[in-house]
Amino acid sequence: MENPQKKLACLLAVLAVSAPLGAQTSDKLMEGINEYREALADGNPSELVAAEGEELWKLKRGPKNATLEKCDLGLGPGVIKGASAQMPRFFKDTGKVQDLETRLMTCMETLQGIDPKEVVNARWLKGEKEKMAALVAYIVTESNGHKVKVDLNNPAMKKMYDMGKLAFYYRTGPMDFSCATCHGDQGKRIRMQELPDLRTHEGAIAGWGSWPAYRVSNGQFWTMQHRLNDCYRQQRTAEPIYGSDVTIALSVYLAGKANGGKVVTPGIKR
Amino acid sequence: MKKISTLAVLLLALPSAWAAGEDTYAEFKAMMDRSFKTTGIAPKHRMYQLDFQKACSQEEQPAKAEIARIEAEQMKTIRYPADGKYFGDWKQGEKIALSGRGLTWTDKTPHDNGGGCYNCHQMSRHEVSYGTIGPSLLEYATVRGTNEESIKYTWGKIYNAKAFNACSNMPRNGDAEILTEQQMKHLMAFLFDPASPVNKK
Amino acid sequence: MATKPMRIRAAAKDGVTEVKALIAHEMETGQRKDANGAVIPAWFITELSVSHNGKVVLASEFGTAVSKNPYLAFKFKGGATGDKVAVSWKDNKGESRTDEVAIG
Amino acid sequence: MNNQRRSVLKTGSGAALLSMLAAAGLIKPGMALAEWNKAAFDAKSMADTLKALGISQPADSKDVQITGPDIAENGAVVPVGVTSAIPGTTMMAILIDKNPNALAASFTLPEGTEANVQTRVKMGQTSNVYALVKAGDKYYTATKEIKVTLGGCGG
Repeated sequence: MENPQKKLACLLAVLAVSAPLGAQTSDKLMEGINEYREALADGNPSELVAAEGEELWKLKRGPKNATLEKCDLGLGPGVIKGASAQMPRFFKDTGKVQDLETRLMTCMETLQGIDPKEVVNARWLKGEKEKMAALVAYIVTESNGHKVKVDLNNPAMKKMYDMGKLAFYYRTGPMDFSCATCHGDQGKRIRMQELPDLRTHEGAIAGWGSWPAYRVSNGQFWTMQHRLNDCYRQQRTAEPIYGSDVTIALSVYLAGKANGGKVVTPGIKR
Repeated sequence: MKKISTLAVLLLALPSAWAAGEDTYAEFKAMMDRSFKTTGIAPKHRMYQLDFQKACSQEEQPAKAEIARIEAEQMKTIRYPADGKYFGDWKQGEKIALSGRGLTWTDKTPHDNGGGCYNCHQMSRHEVSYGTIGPSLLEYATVRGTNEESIKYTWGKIYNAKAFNACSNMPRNGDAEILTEQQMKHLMAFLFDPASPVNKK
Repeated sequence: MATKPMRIRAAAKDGVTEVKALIAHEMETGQRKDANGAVIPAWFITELSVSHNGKVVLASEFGTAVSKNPYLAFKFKGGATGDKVAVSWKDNKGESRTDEVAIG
Repeated sequence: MNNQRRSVLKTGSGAALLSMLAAAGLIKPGMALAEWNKAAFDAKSMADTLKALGISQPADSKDVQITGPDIAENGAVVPVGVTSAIPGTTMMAILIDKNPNALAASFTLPEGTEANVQTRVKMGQTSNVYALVKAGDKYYTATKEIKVTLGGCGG
């Protein structure tokens, strides 16, 4: 889901002066928009964020004045290539299923001595969360073109998948919405925004496989935690805590559905 | 290796309902409880489900009897305008239909919510940016007619869509106090007024 | 605030070098307001030049309408693998930056 | 624009970036890089911009092209390009009619650089977008309407 509030305010302002649009059919409009998206694919500004992340990965910081170069993302210490395509995964050392961001928090804590609260409590794209976004951009770029491969035979992963599925269909709040309200049917859209059907493999790979992403509308790079947080905001629920189990569970569910599909990360979005 | 295959067989042998069995569900509820927090105007208790919300939180629709029970219960919530007047100003209604504002934790006040109608419905020919989760409402007055039955049905549908379709995707605008009675009257005018863009060819 | 590195790609083919550059910059218009209603001051690249082995191959001037994180693509005659292509910019606050890449 | 550019260079002022580049060993002194043209970038309308650039009546030309999508999903980032098939093209600029300031960017092309530049611009609303090209001492234009479904106001 995109952000309807600001979007609507903008639409009101803009469509009022762009009457010629009205003459076009919706299909024609989508065709034009697809042409626009293709033109942006070359030169994805995520590269700039990834470049920052690469520097951060190799930068000595925190109370322990260490780099993250020994961080184990599941494929061994320091191995980044293809790592995020195989996440979330179960980590023996923490005894938990972790997504990329919670795993990075573990590495920051153990290697650098940085308190995870500094990430959790930071505002989006500020302080440690801004650094997190840069690290994520760097790491997911190294999985671009790789296939999603999460191990649902692992009992902890399987449990998270089941929890994620329950969360996906969980309707609540003043608008009675769940993830499935918008992402549980084929070929639907909100305003002009097409919605992937996340129940299916095709939909899951289109959605899960193209986040994290750079959003041209606000010039921001969004991690998966950020993406999920904003989905819940628009569902009008309470706010999910950064890195909480529900966010991991949903990621396992989506990655599980997307298993075998090719990731295109970082994506580029409206 | 032998251990693993034994485990796999065991998992396969378990009844299919195990995945969402009672223990798992209790664990799920505990997970939801520790995963959310109050932010701004969005309190944590928004995560506690109403009965019908729970019944509609599955991959499949609930059983027929359950659906009938929910619809009957939701029907009782509908309050028709006390003054018997159903129609406000369609121009105000159009603004409400276009606005998707309100009720998120980044919204400042609980007032001035939008109806978000265009998020899901096509409503007029001049607004091409519309969603498709709900049916098109183009020429609503012509398609649905303007008799009393149609007017009362439409009011009820806006007020509480669950009274007509237990697990509808549409919010309960009146029952959940998303929109005020006056705002719903404006939406009614937007749908029925012959001068409204909804009813323009 | 320190400037951030840019991404430059330069590829030579059939005697022509294609340059693609992504430059990290806010490109703030000076027309937006922050949450408190105060105008966010304009902050944007005004001048940008690209050089090949020290010779300017493109000189440009930007206004505030160039998008955040500017993108630029063009071609020039000449250039061989290993030659240096450098992109330099200066903004309205007087900050500047130069990054360099070898033609691949 | 180039007239002004030259006069600025002749008087030898405005060489901050120039000296920086020279210090970095990137360019030699005397290279054509001038002070930012404030008058042109501050101009509101198309007409005022042309006046600030010292241009009167540029001619429409089929040999000049402005490329871009018919519809931009978001006005904050609109990919546009200018190409010119006119021999001796030395300057190209992008102007957006309905923006608060029409001039978005200008490019000076030394000998050997192809008259084909791609970039990305902000558009507040649906507008005609103009390519302005200088070849010899003449100016040429081309135009294309780009529709914007969302203004450059974020979402």
